[in-house]
Amino acid sequence: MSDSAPTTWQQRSGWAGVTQTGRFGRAGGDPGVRLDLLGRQALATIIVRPGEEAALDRLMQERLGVALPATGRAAFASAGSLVWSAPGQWLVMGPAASALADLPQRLAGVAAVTDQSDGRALVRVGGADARALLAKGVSIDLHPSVFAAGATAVTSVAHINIQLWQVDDAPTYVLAVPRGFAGSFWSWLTAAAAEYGYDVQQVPA
Amino acid sequence: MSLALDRATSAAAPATSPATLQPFRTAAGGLIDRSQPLPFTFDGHAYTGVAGDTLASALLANGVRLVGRSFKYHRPRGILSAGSEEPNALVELRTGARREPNTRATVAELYEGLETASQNRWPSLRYDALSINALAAPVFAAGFYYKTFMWPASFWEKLYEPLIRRAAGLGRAAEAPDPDHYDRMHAHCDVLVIGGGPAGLAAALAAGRAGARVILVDEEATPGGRLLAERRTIGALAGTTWAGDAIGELRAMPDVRILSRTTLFGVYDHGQYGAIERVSDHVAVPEEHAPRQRYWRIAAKRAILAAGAIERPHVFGGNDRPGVMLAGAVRAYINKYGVLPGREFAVFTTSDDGWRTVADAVAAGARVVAVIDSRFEVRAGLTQAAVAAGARIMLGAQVIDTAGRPELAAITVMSDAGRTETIRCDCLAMANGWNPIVHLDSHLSRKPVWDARISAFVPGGLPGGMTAVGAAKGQFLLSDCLDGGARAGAAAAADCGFAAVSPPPYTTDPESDAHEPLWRARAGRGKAFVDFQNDVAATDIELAHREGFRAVEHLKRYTTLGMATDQGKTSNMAGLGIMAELTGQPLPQVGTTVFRPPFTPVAIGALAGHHRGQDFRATRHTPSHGWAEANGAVFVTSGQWLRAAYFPQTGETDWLETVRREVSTVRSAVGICDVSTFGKIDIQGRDAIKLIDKVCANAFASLPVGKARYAIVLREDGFVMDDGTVTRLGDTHFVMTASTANAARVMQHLEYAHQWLYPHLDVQMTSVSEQWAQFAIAGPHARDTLRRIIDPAVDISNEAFPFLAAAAITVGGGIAARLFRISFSGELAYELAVPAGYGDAAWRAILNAGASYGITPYGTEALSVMRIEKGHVATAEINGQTTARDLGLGGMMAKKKDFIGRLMKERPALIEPERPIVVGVRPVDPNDRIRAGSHFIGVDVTPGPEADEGYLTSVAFSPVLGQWIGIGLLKNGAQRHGERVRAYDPVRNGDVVVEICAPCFVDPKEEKLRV
Amino acid sequence: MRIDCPCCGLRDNGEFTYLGDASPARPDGMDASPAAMLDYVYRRDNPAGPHRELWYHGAGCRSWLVVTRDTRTHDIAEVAFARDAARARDAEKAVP
Amino acid sequence: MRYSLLSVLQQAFKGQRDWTPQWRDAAPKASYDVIIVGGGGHGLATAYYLAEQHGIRNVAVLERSHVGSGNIGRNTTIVRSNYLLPGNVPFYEKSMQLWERLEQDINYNAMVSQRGVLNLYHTDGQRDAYARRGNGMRINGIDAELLDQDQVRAMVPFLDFDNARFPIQGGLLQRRGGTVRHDAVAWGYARAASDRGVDIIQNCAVTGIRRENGRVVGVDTTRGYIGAKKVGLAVAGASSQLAAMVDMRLPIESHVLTAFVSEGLKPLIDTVVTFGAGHFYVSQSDKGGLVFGGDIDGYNSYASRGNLATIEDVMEGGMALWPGLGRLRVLRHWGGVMDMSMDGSPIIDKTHIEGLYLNAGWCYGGFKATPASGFCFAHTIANDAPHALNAAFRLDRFATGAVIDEKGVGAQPNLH
Repeated sequence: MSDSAPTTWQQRSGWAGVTQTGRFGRAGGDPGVRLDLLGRQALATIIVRPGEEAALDRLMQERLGVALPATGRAAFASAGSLVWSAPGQWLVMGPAASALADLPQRLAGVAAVTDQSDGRALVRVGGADARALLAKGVSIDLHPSVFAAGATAVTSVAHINIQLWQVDDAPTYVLAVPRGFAGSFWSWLTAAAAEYGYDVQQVPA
Repeated sequence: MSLALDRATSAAAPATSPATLQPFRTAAGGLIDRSQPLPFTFDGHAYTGVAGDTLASALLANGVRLVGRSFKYHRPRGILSAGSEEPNALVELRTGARREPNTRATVAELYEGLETASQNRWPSLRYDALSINALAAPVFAAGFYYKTFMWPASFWEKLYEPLIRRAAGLGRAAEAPDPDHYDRMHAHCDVLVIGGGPAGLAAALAAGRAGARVILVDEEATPGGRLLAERRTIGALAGTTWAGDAIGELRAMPDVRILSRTTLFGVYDHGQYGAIERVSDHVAVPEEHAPRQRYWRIAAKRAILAAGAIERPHVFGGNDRPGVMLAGAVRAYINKYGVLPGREFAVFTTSDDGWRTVADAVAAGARVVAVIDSRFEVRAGLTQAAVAAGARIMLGAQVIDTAGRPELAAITVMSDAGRTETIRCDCLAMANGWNPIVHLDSHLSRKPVWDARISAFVPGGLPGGMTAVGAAKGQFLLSDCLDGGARAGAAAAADCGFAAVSPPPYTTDPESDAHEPLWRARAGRGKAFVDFQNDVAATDIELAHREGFRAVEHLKRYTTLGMATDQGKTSNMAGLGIMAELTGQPLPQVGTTVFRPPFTPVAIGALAGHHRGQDFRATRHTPSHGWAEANGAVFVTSGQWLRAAYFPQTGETDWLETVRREVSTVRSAVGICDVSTFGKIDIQGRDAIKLIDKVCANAFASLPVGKARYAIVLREDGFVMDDGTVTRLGDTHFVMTASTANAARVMQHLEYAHQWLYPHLDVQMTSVSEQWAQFAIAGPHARDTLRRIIDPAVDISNEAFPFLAAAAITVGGGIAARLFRISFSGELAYELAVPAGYGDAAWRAILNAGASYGITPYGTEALSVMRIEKGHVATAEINGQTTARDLGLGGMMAKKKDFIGRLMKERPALIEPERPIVVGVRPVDPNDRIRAGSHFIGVDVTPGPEADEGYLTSVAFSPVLGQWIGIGLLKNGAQRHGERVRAYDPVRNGDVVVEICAPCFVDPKEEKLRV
Repeated sequence: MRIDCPCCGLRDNGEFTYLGDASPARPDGMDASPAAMLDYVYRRDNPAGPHRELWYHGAGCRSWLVVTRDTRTHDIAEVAFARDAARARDAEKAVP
Repeated sequence: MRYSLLSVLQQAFKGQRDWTPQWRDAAPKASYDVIIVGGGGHGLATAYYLAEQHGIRNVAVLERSHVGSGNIGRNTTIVRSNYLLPGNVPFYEKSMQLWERLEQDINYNAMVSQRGVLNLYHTDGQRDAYARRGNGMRINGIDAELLDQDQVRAMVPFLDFDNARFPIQGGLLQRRGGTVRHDAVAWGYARAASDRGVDIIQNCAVTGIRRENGRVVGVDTTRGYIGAKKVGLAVAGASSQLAAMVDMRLPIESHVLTAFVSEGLKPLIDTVVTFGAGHFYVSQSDKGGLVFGGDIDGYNSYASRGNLATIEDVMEGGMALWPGLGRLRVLRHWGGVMDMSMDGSPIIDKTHIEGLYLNAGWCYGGFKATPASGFCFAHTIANDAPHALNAAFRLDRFATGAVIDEKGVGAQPNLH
């Protein structure tokens, strides 16, 4: 067997081996879509225990400086972000790989914390045609009067369950895709973006 | 007999200036661009049209009026309409892989170089051999085939059916995969306006001005509807100008979207609508990266149905002859396309608006020879233009026959007194009232209701949130369309919370919509067609009546009325009208056919969109996929996953050889297999163990921290749903695995138990299937290999970490990992889980660590061989039809706790001793090969239903035993070890005598896995 | 068809999986009778009209829902979290 | 008038004047020996076999709408006997045999076309499951062939063999399977039953089932009370409603199944093909339309219309299997209401009420069963005991555990 070395324990992003950076699709003019492949960041599922929502809210405010976002909402802060993901459940994100290491301890008795840092591949979607592009796959209403910065939804695209949240009103979105599906998701995303022209880049964590 | 037209049609057109090529193009007028000539071909002949033409208008401009042959009798057919209701002018568009059969020439936009061909004719359109069918028409009455072709019985498939099939059908499908791609778009709005005619434009304007989010869909390249086909005025503006202004205003509104070239094909529950946008059908080939069509899935709070109406033909002898057209279509060709469909017109009308045709034709330079109106009296002033044109006006008369070969040359008119007269003309315009397009509102099973004023069905109880306006509601006057549309648009916006201002009433030129329907004219000599495309004549309806097929669905199915590609848009009403006459019932009592989606046929590719070929369904890749691919693994589909089946090495020529090596290496040294595909569920909480004990059939309360246990999950009906493991990581923290095939289902089942059955339990559950890469490391050197990658502090000696131990550990210098000592191979084995981002690294590290032991990666084939050698059941046995008892796992069922499936598994038929139970099997002759799916039959027993005793579920070639082995389900199997039966496999010519044994072939005392 | 998930909003039914009638309650515990279990597992009213039924928002928030839907028209009158409905059901059962 | 080429030719010269209604549109009599509720394929076939096989001619078929207005006219016309489980196999084979002589039996050309039914497999596991099925069929004397990829390619070369997400490995072929013109089955049985004295009463909805001393005595209808010694229910889609009239709860849910037809095309495919990796199957009608379908929508419904999620799923399956379909157009889609039973298999049985018989739970497989269903139901009614062929289709099998679950999915009708 060739190529088994090296044994350096290198992490691989979910996009590795799937994506190519550069300009693709429609050739003329500015690309309508920008796809930023996000590097690994700390990500965990927090599930509140029965009756402990207020306690969890307090602990998260202490820890991250943001309150638990309401249903369908996300809150972003430099220490970490919180994204609602199901009743009583949130995704918490930290900037560095170990940023959330203290959480299980800190939230013991209040919420279950489960590391998901490696379970998702994240892509940021921006550009003039970002909304139209997503509308090809997402059946929810992305009109700014309905879905704006700070909104999140768990839904499916091209038969793949994803979560997305809008980070600004440009609009720019982040999509979290289950790692094993990254290839198929990318196939859909690039096919859908081709008519607008799209630019892919890596963004380090 | 045919007139001057023959010369134009038969002449292959020489390429000179467009004007000489288009003898029927008017000198001026129309919404076309005469400066842009567009060459095209029809049946190999070259013609030229202009920008703005449809194929139909371009053909007519060139004097081509014979366009197709009918379905059954192969009668010559021309162009009946100017829209999507067209039943006659079906052609094949384009060539090669882009060939599209059955395309209506009336909606195909012309482009430069368009290649088209007529269909359903041989050898040529003009001389079609099968037109002899018309001679046999007396035999080919409706339903004749139900009464004959029965003798001899074997001739049906051999002779009759192939003949019928070859004669039937219309166009030819392309033979290659569709080269274009299709796009899907989800859209949401407050108000969806269906149809961009005057009513739809007025509605969209009112809703848009109020601030509502509006989507306007319109079939044509440019919205405007009948405004583009008629000479009308609104206020001080020409109708076309008003429409242009309205479109301009709508386009300027930020939350209004106009979708032209878009057909709303279906209405679905809860405000969902499907539409197809023909993005690239008006060009030869889609631009690079552009889709051919885009499927719009629209969600709307309110919808306004402004789809208009379809004009009704007359039913009279020879009414299908090319040159006989709908009056509204004649006006559309003249006013919109600048084309005269003839030189000498006659009009056969029963409605006031039919008379409009006279002035339009005259204004375009044609002659109108006669206007036949079956009404005895008409409104004063209606006849003015006809009088001025010198046309004969024949009131109380009917057209009963036509002549011309093949195109129309003359009509026979019968006066009220019964006197007949032949009148020469080359175009007959038929006006018999209009049918509102009620199709879309009937998609939600709403029946339309009869409106006696217009003798037509109008929308009945409309689906939630939908309103009909204008002609779609039976309001045919332009002023009603505009005012009704505006009111409905404002109301819909108001329903969505927008303050809307009702616009002032619109004013238009004088108009009237008086009409008296004539379901069929008096009988002439020729066949009077009701359904043009399916060749259903008035006599067929009489026959259906005679034979008792009087209910509307019976009529339709027996005669095929309304079942062609036009779905009866021009024919259903006449059929009902004639049946009403025959039964003496009022028409609405005869019934209405239920219109089903789609409104017009929709390309299958458009609805499938991205999901074809490799993108049909998502593919899941394992963490070791990249390495496996680079190292030549052969992959197998396992649910959505691609898994390595085996890893051939240079020199190995046969998959069996590879698998044998992999198995032998694992059993003698060490191997590694990616098992990340198992479902992994993290379960925490004070009551986690309670939930697990309800969901699993074996007992877990006693499971200590740091231990894993095999788990069986039953369905409530007592059959096995899945197997896996449950590991107690901490007092209130568990991780459960599920099989690759059932992972999603088990997760759903756990959520069901938690949220619905036991909602009070303190449990927090989430899937971590994607988070963890997991590898099985198996074989005598598994521990040695593992020791080289785990951090030194972790003790995995047999004492410290015995069989079924589990722990959170670290690898590679502090990387969090989990180690489980579990084995499906029967060897000393571990499963190591690392965060998926480290999966590739861990896989490589383990291969490096095991290199000196001769480690092999192994795939699902070797995995399967080893589990069969051990007699472990898997998907082939856990097939949803087996109980735990069948699988030899009955003893594990907990006795003292309630769990899902507990009671039902004890039903008498599920515990009767005869029931097949899992056994091991090996051929008596070790050289024999056995195959899964073979049935067990006694050695000297003749195969038959009574002899069937079970079947082989899984087989493998066992390197340990040097022969094929298998496991299967056999009646009374537990008592039959040592007995011989046949593994009978007639579909693969297999019949092998096998010996029944215990379902475990290797290390039955399980000594290897505990060392 | 669209289902108004209490936390995700109106979603296409393709995001959900269906289980069936929400009326039968599981005869829980060791003293449940086979007859009651048979009824629970197999027999259904199958009404033509309003129907309380279980749906799972698998491609969304993974909530089980109780949807009250008319099987003749598909009109949906109510959508609730199954957990809430189940707690109400159990509370009712607890009342002697 | 007997149907034959001769009679058709004669009528051609007479302007088709002498034909008479194909069945008598009867008015209800005061009472009958047997009333069959439901004028669909199964009900009409039952009436025919009661008259033909058992000499019971004082029979009425009550139909709330008109003959053949239910699923007999809404299915995708496929017939086959490629079943897996012992309870089903002989029954469906009997049906196949009755199809093979249907035209001669009832003097009506229902265009039984044995063009073959080919079920594709895409994995080794599926291949073995089809081998299990095929071997079981062969053991029962039914034709079955397991084809490899080359053999499938030779039959249907235009499928996606080269770029598929789930490559086709082979298929299980039953050559005797095929299609039948569905409406003609209803009309043919109606005519044959009517000719044998059966009263076919249309526009007559049953509103109640009357009992005296625990035994059925008749039915209330929208056309009045009609007495009967025995009543058989054959009302798939509405079985639960009828059963509720006698306080029975059935192991049945009603679900909607969407079917599709394309525009007419010159012959393209001369067999029935079922995709093994998605929900899609297709054949071509003699008129030229591709007739296809997929999975049920999967929720209780009496609305006989489906929704976009399923429609898209079917089209995706179609394109994945056969990429040349892209430019062909769907002409019409419609829904039928299915009696989905809890194990996916039917019920033909006596009920606990004397004189009341039940024929139900056909899921979406009822069309192919029509002749055998009528044959067995007639036997069950005439003899007050099931025939050996429907001995497994008992109502009590859910209590005994002798369920017939071909798909192995358990008591969840939307998965069958």
